Amino acid sequence: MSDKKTYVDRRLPTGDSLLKQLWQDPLGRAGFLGILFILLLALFAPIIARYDVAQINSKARLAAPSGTYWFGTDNFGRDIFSRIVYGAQVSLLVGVVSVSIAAGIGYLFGLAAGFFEGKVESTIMMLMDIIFAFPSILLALLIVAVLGTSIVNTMIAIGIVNIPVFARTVRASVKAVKGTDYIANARSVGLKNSVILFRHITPNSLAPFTVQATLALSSAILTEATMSFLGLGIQPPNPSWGSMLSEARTYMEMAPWMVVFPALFIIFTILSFNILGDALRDALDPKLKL
Amino acid sequence: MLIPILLGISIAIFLIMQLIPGDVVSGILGIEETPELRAMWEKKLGIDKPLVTQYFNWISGVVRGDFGESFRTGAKVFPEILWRFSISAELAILACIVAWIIAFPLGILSALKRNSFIDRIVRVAALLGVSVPGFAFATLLILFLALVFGYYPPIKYVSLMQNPLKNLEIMILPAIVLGSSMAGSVMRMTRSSMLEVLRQDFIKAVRAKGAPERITIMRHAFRNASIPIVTLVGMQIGILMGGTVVIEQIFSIPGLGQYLLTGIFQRDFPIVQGTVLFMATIYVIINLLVDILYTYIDPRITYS
Amino acid sequence: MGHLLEISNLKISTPRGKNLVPLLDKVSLNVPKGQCLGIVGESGCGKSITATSLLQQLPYPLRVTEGTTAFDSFQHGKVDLLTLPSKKMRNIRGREIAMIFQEPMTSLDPIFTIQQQMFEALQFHFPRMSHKEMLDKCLSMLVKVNIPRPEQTLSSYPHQLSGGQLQRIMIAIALMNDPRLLIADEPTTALDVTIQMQILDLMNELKESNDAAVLMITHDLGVIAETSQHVAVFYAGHIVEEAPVMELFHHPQHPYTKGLLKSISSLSGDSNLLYAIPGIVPPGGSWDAHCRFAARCEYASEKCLKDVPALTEVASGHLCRCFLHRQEVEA
Amino acid sequence: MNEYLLDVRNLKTYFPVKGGLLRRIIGHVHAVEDVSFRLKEKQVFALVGESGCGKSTTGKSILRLIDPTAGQVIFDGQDITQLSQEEVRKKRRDMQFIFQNPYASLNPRMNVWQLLSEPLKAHFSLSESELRDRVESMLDKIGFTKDQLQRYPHQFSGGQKQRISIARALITQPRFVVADEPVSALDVSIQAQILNLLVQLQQEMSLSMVFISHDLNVVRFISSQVAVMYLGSIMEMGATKQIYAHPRHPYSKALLGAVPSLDPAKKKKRKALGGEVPNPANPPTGCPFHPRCDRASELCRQQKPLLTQQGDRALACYHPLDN
Repeated sequence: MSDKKTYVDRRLPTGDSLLKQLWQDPLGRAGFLGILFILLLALFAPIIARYDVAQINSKARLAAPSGTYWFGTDNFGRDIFSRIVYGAQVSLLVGVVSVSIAAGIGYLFGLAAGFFEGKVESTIMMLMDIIFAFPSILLALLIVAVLGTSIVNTMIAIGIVNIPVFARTVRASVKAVKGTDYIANARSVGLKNSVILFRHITPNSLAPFTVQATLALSSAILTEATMSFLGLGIQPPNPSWGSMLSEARTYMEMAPWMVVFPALFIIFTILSFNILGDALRDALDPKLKL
Repeated sequence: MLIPILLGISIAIFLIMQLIPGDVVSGILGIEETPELRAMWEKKLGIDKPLVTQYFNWISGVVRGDFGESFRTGAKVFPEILWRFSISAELAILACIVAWIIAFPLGILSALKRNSFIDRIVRVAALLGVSVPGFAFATLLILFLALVFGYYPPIKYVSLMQNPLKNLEIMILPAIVLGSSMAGSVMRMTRSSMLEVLRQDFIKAVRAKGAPERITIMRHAFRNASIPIVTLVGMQIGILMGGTVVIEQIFSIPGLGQYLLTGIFQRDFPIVQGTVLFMATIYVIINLLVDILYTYIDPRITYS
Repeated sequence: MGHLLEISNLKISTPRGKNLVPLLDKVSLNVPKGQCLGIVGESGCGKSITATSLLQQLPYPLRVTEGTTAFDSFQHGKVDLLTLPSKKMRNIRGREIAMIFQEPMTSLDPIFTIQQQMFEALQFHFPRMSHKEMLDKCLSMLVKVNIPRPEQTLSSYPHQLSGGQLQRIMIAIALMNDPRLLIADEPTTALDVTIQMQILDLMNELKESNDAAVLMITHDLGVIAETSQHVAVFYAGHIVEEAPVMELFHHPQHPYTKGLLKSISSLSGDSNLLYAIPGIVPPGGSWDAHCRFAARCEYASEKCLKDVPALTEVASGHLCRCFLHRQEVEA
Repeated sequence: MNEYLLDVRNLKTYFPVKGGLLRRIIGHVHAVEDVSFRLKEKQVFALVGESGCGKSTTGKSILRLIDPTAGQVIFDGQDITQLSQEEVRKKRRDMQFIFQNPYASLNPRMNVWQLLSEPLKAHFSLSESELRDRVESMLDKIGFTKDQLQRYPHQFSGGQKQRISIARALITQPRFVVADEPVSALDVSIQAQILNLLVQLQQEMSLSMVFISHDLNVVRFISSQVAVMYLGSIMEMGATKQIYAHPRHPYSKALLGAVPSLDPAKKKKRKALGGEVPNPANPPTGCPFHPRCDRASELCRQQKPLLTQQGDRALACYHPLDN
């Protein structure tokens, strides 16, 4: 037992102070703005897009970027800029829906495992370990291979694959919070279990969950793009950055813009989420800020 | 832990395969379907039996190394998997070498020179490594080489035995692509883990003994920092396997990943089932090896 | 008697935003040869960073912004430890100046055996030493620090030993090369009282036989009374009082020292209430240009809120940073 | 009516030690081994000992923050160990716990108002204004002002946090409180402030208290009765003054002798107690202290001495020092 240790204050920012902190961090701001940009692109796609995404124009095949076609056209003469704008919609939609599936189910599993422990925990974690034992994209591919390719199946597949990370993160943080003195304090004061679970454990275990959700969004978008690239995700003529890039490979020397623009947007989006995730982690857990 | 997890994986795969809409037989026979042919195939595939029996038949075959036969060619799946695995493994090993050669020195350097110019560069590079999807990097790389140098990566695969140099030429680009995306996260982990260890008391104590920096860093700091890094590397094998699926497709390398994709596109389910089971098994085994590796690095952990 | 180490005007700061916030402010101290100088103060008073700066081990991002030291090195002559090139610094660390730390449980590398870590202390300075010589030396050191089963201990890993044993090993490592100065940073804080007593006894014993000077850093006045000949009391980043140990305990001059002693001794009295110094220690960055103790001081006058008092001699060898003097403050 | 508010009888708390491949239970740590003591109303009873002696576990077991393995804890005539979880929860209104580390024991996401009103909401149904009254009167007792109600723990210093933590424990006006090392995380100059506050509140609110500490000076100041613990057992128990003046158990004597004196002139040549505390998962046979005791006999090695009343105090020793 030590007489006196230097205790480090863990200042956990709450609500708006977190946003403020993120905004003050140049990285956080960059990530935030990047995501905002993609989000606006997706939301206002019908206004921003200049052409119908599926409109084939044989006269304008493989046109280079110009005032008419900002990002050029593809082998069917479709406007790449418009397809990218709508692609943002697809990417974000798949990302958000699949992460919501994963986060929702994973959260419940993790909370149950962390709070109840014993048999409940071992059963849930066994199940999670099995899913986790699959290399993630492999499992996603297997699921769409079986269910067939469609946007909904893509979301389901990516969602299922991401459940275990959430369950593990939430379980770990619930257990960590459960072991803290302030939870022991809450018990000693005589609070009901429900109050302890929802007023004390839940808010304090949300930080790693939030970080995980941000990072999972980036990986979900990446997985969707990869699956679409392989032809097992979003199916043509729906615009997906992954499939656009895949189609572009045949024409890449004649029309490098077909490769470059979708690639840049994929990278930009994933990068933004990763940067925000990093900044969020720094803000929520000063211990990890190195 | 190994056996129950593997059992769980096999059951999961088996159950997922049951979800295939419509039925397999009509998938195979297509318009040629007649009641006789259908009955023959159902018997051949064993799907006339109850689910539990089907599973046991399948798994007992798997244990003996019999993964079934391809619907299309009728060839045994397992030998094909083994042969293709050797190609994928070569690619994976090369990728790891590329990743580690980049990641460890830069990660350590960036931790030591925290917040310096070098550190910033390394961190941005690492972030890019994590954020740029393998297929995007590969495509951009091919485009760049073609436009600037007029170089096209070879399309026809040559094995290591036939012509090692040619083989290396084929493998090097995909290894760089796979390796650099791995390098990103290894670099980040190396940096943060090194920083964590560097502020520990015992590092101060080692320096207080008069240790040269090289010994402080390599013998004490890095060996301790490698404990979380090893976990990451184990988990990355999974990402690497996913990566090979895409990269093999792009660079036309006849590895396991390509085999799996062929299976998926042709709806050749024994191939899909077998490949996924095989890859998951390898993944689980590698992670077990990682756990054993811990006991060598960290004397505090014992597996009795 | 000559001084082994002279510290003058040491100032250590940490960057906060674009500014440098001082954590230690113009500290001057002398460590005489073969004696124990105690530094006592509460958390954040700057006592630990003083010690770590001497071996150029300040934690990131702290840095020395002012001051010099003069250390009497037998290898390099008089040197300034703060600016010594790293190669010479390494010759001094572990050979001429050794250090022991607060947490014995974390001060040894968890993945190497005690033997490997003890050998290092020799290898870094005497690379030609044979395995046999090193083994003999380590065993004799372990015997010196009263480790019950030296051979068995050498092949153990740190997690297999108790805090008390590890601290003994840390002391053995520190004294391996007969250093001229031993810096002990809260060496017993993490230990139980009975073990603390063992370690303090051991340190006193070894100091006598080794003739090393000791810089004892602690928050515990009791530890000071047990070990030191001379004491410096730190408060909010600077020295408020400095005196020979008897003088300090029997005739404390600074209201802070007095308060501390009074509150500790009132614990053993029969009174119903303890003497308590009111208020809190001002943290670094909020040190205004006046006496840093003024807000908590019962004697504080107008003057104390205007100027920073200087450290002045109030009796022979007794320095005090206070506007009041002996006669006026006698309480 | 019972003379004693709290009567702890033969309390035992064991923790399972898991090991091996299947994480089976391979042994038990005997954290608390047959501890009995009694506490009168308004009395302060101290448990003192080194780390691992089980003092903290005893405190937590009394309040069922840890479920004891065996024994009885009779509080106000009712055996706490027999109550259901919900009954225990309700009982906490009268029995509270003060934690060691104020930096960790306050929920960082709750402001002072939430921290102080929460226990009241859990045990009483009060109107908003009654709540406010009680919180504000408690606030006054710990020397806080109303404008500090909206602040969060990280905006306070360690000493202030411990005040909040004490207020949170005492706001339901309990009759009994266990204080687990309430000052050991604090700086020396702050410790006295908090101890004064505790004594003052204890008297004002007619509290009975079990005070747990490793700091012998603090124990002498605050308690009237003391039990010296070693490896899960009480070695010596009685009036604090008498035990401090004349310790009779060899361990108590060694422990008291190990406190550094504040007078460098009195730096006497005393013999430090040798050896270390044994592992509580594998305690020695007989008297737990015998491996470190210079008075140990064959009997001590073989049979554990029981705590028996010997004159003015209770002792667990075959060869106690003379009074």
